[in-house]
Amino acid sequence: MNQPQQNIDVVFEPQFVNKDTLRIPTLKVLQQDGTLYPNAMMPNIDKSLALKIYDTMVFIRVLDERMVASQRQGRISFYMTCKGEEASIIGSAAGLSDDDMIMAQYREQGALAFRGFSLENFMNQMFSNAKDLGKGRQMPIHYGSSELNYMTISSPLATQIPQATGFAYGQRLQGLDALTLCYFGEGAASEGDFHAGLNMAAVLNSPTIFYCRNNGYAISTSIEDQYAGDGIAPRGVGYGIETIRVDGNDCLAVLLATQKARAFALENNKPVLIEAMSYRLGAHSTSDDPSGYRSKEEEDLWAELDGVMRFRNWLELQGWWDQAQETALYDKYRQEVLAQLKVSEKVPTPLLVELVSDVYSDIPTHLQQQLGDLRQHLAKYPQDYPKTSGEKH
Amino acid sequence: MNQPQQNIDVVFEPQFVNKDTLRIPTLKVLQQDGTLYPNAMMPNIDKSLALKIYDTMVFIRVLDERMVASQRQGRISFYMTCKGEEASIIGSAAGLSDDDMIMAQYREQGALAFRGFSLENFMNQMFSNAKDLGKGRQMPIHYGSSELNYMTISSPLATQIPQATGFAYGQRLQGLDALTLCYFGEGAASEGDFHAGLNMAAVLNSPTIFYCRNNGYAISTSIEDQYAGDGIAPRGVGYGIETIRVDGNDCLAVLLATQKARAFALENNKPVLIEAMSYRLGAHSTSDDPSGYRSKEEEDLWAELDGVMRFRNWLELQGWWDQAQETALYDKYRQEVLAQLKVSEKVPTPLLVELVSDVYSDIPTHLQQQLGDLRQHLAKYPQDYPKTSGEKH
Amino acid sequence: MAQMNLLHAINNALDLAMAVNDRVLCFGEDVGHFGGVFRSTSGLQDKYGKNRCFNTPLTEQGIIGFANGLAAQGAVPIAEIQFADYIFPAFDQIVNETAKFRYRSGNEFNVGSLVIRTPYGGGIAGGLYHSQSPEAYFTGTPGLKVVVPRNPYQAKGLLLAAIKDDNPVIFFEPKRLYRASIGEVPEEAYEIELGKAEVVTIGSDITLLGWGAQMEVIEKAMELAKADGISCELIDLRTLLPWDVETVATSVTKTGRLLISHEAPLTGGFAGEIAATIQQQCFLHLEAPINRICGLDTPYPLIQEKEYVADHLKIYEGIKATMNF
Amino acid sequence: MAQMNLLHAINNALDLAMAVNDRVLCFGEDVGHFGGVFRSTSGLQDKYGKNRCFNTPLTEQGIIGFANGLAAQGAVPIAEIQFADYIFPAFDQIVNETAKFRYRSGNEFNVGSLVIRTPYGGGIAGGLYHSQSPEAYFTGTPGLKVVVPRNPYQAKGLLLAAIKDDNPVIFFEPKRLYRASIGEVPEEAYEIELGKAEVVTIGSDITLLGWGAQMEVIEKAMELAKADGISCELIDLRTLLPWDVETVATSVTKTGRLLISHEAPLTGGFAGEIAATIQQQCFLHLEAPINRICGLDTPYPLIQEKEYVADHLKIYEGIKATMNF
Ligand SMILES: Cc1ncc(C[n+]2csc(CCOP(=O)(O)OP(=O)(O)O)c2C)c(N)n1
Ligand SMILES: Cc1ncc(C[n+]2csc(CCOP(=O)(O)OP(=O)(O)O)c2C)c(N)n1
Ligand SMILES: [Mg+2]
Ligand SMILES: [Mg+2]
Repeated sequence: MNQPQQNIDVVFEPQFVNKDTLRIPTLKVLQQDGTLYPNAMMPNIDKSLALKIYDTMVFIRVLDERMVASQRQGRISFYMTCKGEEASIIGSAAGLSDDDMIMAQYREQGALAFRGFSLENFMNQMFSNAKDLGKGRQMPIHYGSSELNYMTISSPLATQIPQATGFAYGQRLQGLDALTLCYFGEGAASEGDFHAGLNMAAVLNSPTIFYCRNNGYAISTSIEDQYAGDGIAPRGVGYGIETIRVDGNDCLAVLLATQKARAFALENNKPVLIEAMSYRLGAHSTSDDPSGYRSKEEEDLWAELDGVMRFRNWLELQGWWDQAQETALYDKYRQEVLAQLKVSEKVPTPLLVELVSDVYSDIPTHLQQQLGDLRQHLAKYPQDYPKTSGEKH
Repeated sequence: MNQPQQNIDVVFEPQFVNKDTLRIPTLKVLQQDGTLYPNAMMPNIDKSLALKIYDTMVFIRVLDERMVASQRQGRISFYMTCKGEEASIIGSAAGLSDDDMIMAQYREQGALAFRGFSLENFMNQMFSNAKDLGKGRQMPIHYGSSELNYMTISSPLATQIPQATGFAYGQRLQGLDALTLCYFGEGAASEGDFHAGLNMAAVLNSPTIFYCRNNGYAISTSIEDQYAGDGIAPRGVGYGIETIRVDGNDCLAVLLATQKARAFALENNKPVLIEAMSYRLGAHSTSDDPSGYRSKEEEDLWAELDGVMRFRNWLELQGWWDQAQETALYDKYRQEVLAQLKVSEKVPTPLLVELVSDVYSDIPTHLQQQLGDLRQHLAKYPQDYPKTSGEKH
Repeated sequence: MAQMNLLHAINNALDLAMAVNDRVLCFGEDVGHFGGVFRSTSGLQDKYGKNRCFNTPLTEQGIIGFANGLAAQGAVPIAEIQFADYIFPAFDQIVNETAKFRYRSGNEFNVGSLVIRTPYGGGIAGGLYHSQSPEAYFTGTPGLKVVVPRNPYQAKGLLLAAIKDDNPVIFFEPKRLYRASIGEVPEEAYEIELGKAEVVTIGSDITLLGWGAQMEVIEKAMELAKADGISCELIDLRTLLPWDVETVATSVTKTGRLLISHEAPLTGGFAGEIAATIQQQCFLHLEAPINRICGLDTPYPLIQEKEYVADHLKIYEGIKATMNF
Repeated sequence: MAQMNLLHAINNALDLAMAVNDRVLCFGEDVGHFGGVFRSTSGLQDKYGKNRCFNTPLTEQGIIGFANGLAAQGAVPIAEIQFADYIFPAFDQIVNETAKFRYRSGNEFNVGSLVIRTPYGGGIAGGLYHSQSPEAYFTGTPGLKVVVPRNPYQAKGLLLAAIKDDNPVIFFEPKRLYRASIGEVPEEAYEIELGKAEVVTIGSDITLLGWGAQMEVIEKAMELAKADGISCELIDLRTLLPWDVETVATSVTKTGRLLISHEAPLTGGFAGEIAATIQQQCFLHLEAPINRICGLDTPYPLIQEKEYVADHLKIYEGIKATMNF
């Protein structure tokens, strides 16, 4: 119940509070040249973790570049890059334990790669072939892996946010030493599910890390048309959630924030909101052309702040990386990606039965019937359904 | 787009901001004994407005009391009182112009009475009779009046919040000197529609006053189970909305806040959020028994802070009110209410055609057919449908 | 055996489910200490603690989103939506998420353990927003199961089966019968198989089909028809998705006539799907058109509820019209 | 007359509506400067300003809630939902609010000026969430009108009629045809009456019924059947709620056979409602069961889309089966 009117702050002049009342600063560690800010605090990181992060960054750069090219060649139907946000995505994934569940939006392939999703798995999903873990049912980039604790991507935006709250609540009740990290864009944060998910997590003490990738755009819609406040972070304060804003192009700052958030959430059984400020350097997707809604100058400004380059600069200053390694790594991944692409695009499509399986735990009578009717039909017109007609029933 | 990383506040230690970072004070004017706080600022109010407010308070107290009794006697099916929140509801309505649209939740009969909704109209709605403006279609207390700019109540919670944003946007575009005030409970503020409505108002510059009645409960659910932040007000800050918290039992403070909010909103074409802290003194509705979820002590504590009594004390100190007037006014309203009740419960039910009218602007063929079939059916069994069987077709 | 009303039967089923599996959770608006506005979760918080039976904030989309996540994690969430009229804010979470969770992931993940309970239907002077029967909004959604019990015995057995079932189930509870329907119910746990209709009364002239609270209305009409010498076969569909075509088709093949009655409006109601399927399956056996006696095609009214609903007299007239076709 | 594709026809209708009435507004996700992800609002912000054509934040429930308020205020909102698959967060605002606004207020208030535009349907390799045809979720909701055009000419005329109509209209646009369907369209404003089906081809053996993008698939099947000497009567329903029972019943009374085809899954699809109604109205004239050729009862797949859909070959086989019954 509300406090009866005592022990509360009282004013006698009607002053509005507004967004200037609460300015949330940005956590930084790394400068663009790879040196640390003078007062910077370091995350928990050693050489092997640093190299794993960078390795993943390069892999994703190569994958993104190759797959956009493949889409242009008509070999896959659709793709989305995470260009510009690699430091944010991979840095945060690196702050988790492998047991933590990740529930992402769609642009977080870097987190999945960091978890160890194989190139083959990536590629099979994008070619919707018989080896795709998702059985060829969703558009490219809708990855998921139960083994790697990475929830399958769902196109409807923000639905994963209250789901993450529930998932983490289940983890807590089971007494697991694991939580859930939920990625979403600043655009998705306008959905009602965002509000529901964060408020419920705060009230129900669900150890969830809400990780908002604020990259300036939701397709063509810039943040000016998305919100009027100081970004997404102050909303966390409103919900009574511990909140931190971080430079999303600063991999060490992201890692530091995530490590602190994870420790806090698990110790206190409470959620944390992280807002990572970054920029979507590429198009929204291969269906999009950003030149219709933003300037080259703006893009260039942000390209200079590139988080991959910043992290590499730091690695080099540590003596952990050099140009030869760089060239070798890019070459290796370019070759691997091309090779796997050629393999995966030749794997046949899933069996016809996968059209009706997994709707329910078993295939119910009416779907068995529909499948049977379909088989008869296909048998009548084998030439019209080339993908499935060769199938041995 | 996001600001490239300059001109922003930077930190180098990962500190969370949390609800203690932003404490929003409560505006007060009146002390319980009717004297002003030493530094208090007065709203724009003269004797005639003060008496109109108090008159409405008494009317609503009487109406609420009588209708709860009627419900117990089985004369109406359902009722909800606004006991405890009269100062908040009537004080805010008094801060508006008659041209402003009011979109309420359900507990704001005081605002409607202040606008001049007649006792007859109230009563006809509750008896679902042929004179009910709503044509007997909704449960008691779902009032509405186009003439009085009071949107018909809808049971689904929070749906009126984004609607208010749209309504006010329409008023602005038409260049009207009018805005929309939207009432809702702190429970309803958990719905996704709350998030959508407030964020859109901030982004689209819609002159809407969002008036949250924080009365401590949503049916049995206390605010501890509803939110973990410092009430609803800090959310306004998050959206970039000018926000003010007010003592909801302090009619003058509420009036002051609303007057300021209205002026600000119309001058700047921007929304304002007001959070009025109060307490639901009665049951949630006649279907509810609060003894199952809260203590008598808690209720008593709040009863002492009663806003009607506080306002009356002030009126008396002004020399504008005395015990004789008090007694006479209560007597008058008790008699009027009883008399109207007897009249309204005898008014027949709406004509059968109202069962199918207003689904569309005209009655389409299939509904005309269904009505025709129904008439034939009723003619066969007149004794089984007593309410409509007497009707001359 | 014990005498229970429908509310007790549900409370008892929840209690038994929570007792045997500590991963079963009950939550929703006012569900915790208070036990729900209808009291169906009464006593469960005291017994199983605040972690397993609790109030949620007032957000249906949040409740079902949260429940989806819980189910994916391996818990067994039983989420309550206070009135079926208020299930629509959760529609996206149900239709786009719950229903498609397993399929879209290739069975990497699923929310098969989820049950959504919600009171539905009219007859309580509730008007537009406390009376709706929204089952047909869900029966067009592959991946869901939709179940409606008609009495305490069915309620307990079907609810326990729904909780056990490895698919998400929407469980519509006929709130008009919560206290009005009383019957003998075994005290121990038992299950009634989902997906199977029940032939309640055997007859030869016409098949009457319904579910939930409408069953007793149809039964009343059947009694009137019986007095006229009409022999009705009465079927309770119980599970609406996937539904038991075979039992219905077998009956209609025998009787040659079918009348379906539900509370929801006629147009777009689930009776349409049944009629479409049965006219195809039983074409050569039908002696009269399949008749649908349903709510009018309007929002649910208040003062004219009696005139609006598919009551026993309208059904009785429908039976006669079908017999005399 | 001008050659326009379906997208142009819609853009042109919006342009004309905004030109004659400054209370007409267009908004939705990416609708403003960018002109929408399909470009149907292209150029409108430049022409009519940011106040009348604008981006909204990314919230479908907010978009429709906002639109309901605008309509109640007297404006003429044309709200875009980016894909019909994403209309479900707005389901409560549509089903509980839009549809019931006038009724519940006794006509004190209404949102009759509202139009909701949304691209629907498959055939674009969109998988589960860029292919759905959710019309049947709305046809069970009294108070709404539901309209689906099949080509540019229809799109413009029906959209202008929907904007003029004093009832809320959900306008489903067949996105597969946005650029693929091109035809002659008058440059000036004109309206096609809502609630009226169109007999596209006159025939005598069987009535074929559909709407939207499915019309051209049915037509292709009709051509195959024609080669077999089967004379099909082809009807485009155009308005699904309230629908034109008379035109369909008249045709089926003549032909004695009916096949309905839609993209959405069979169970719970709108074909069920039509079949249920027509079997009742035309019982004595039916020479074969009413046949429904629809999507399978699964979520919309990706790689097996070709196998999943109700294509011309399945419809052709359906026609033959119905003829040979
Ligand atoms: C419910 C819903 N509405 C609309 C869309 C279409 N859509 C896909 S991505 C997108 C923009 C998302 O922006 P943001 O959340 O900022 O993520 P970003 O793309 O910037 O990573 C939109 C509108 C969708 N997928 N789901
Ligand atoms: C969408 C929706 N969900 C649930 C309900 C049932 N319900 C009616 S009132 C209420 C509590 C509202 O609490 P609050 O918003 O704080 O308003 P108060 O009653 O305190 O004035 C609930 C849960 C509803 N009417 N609509
Ligand atoms: Mg973004
Ligand atoms: Mg409250």
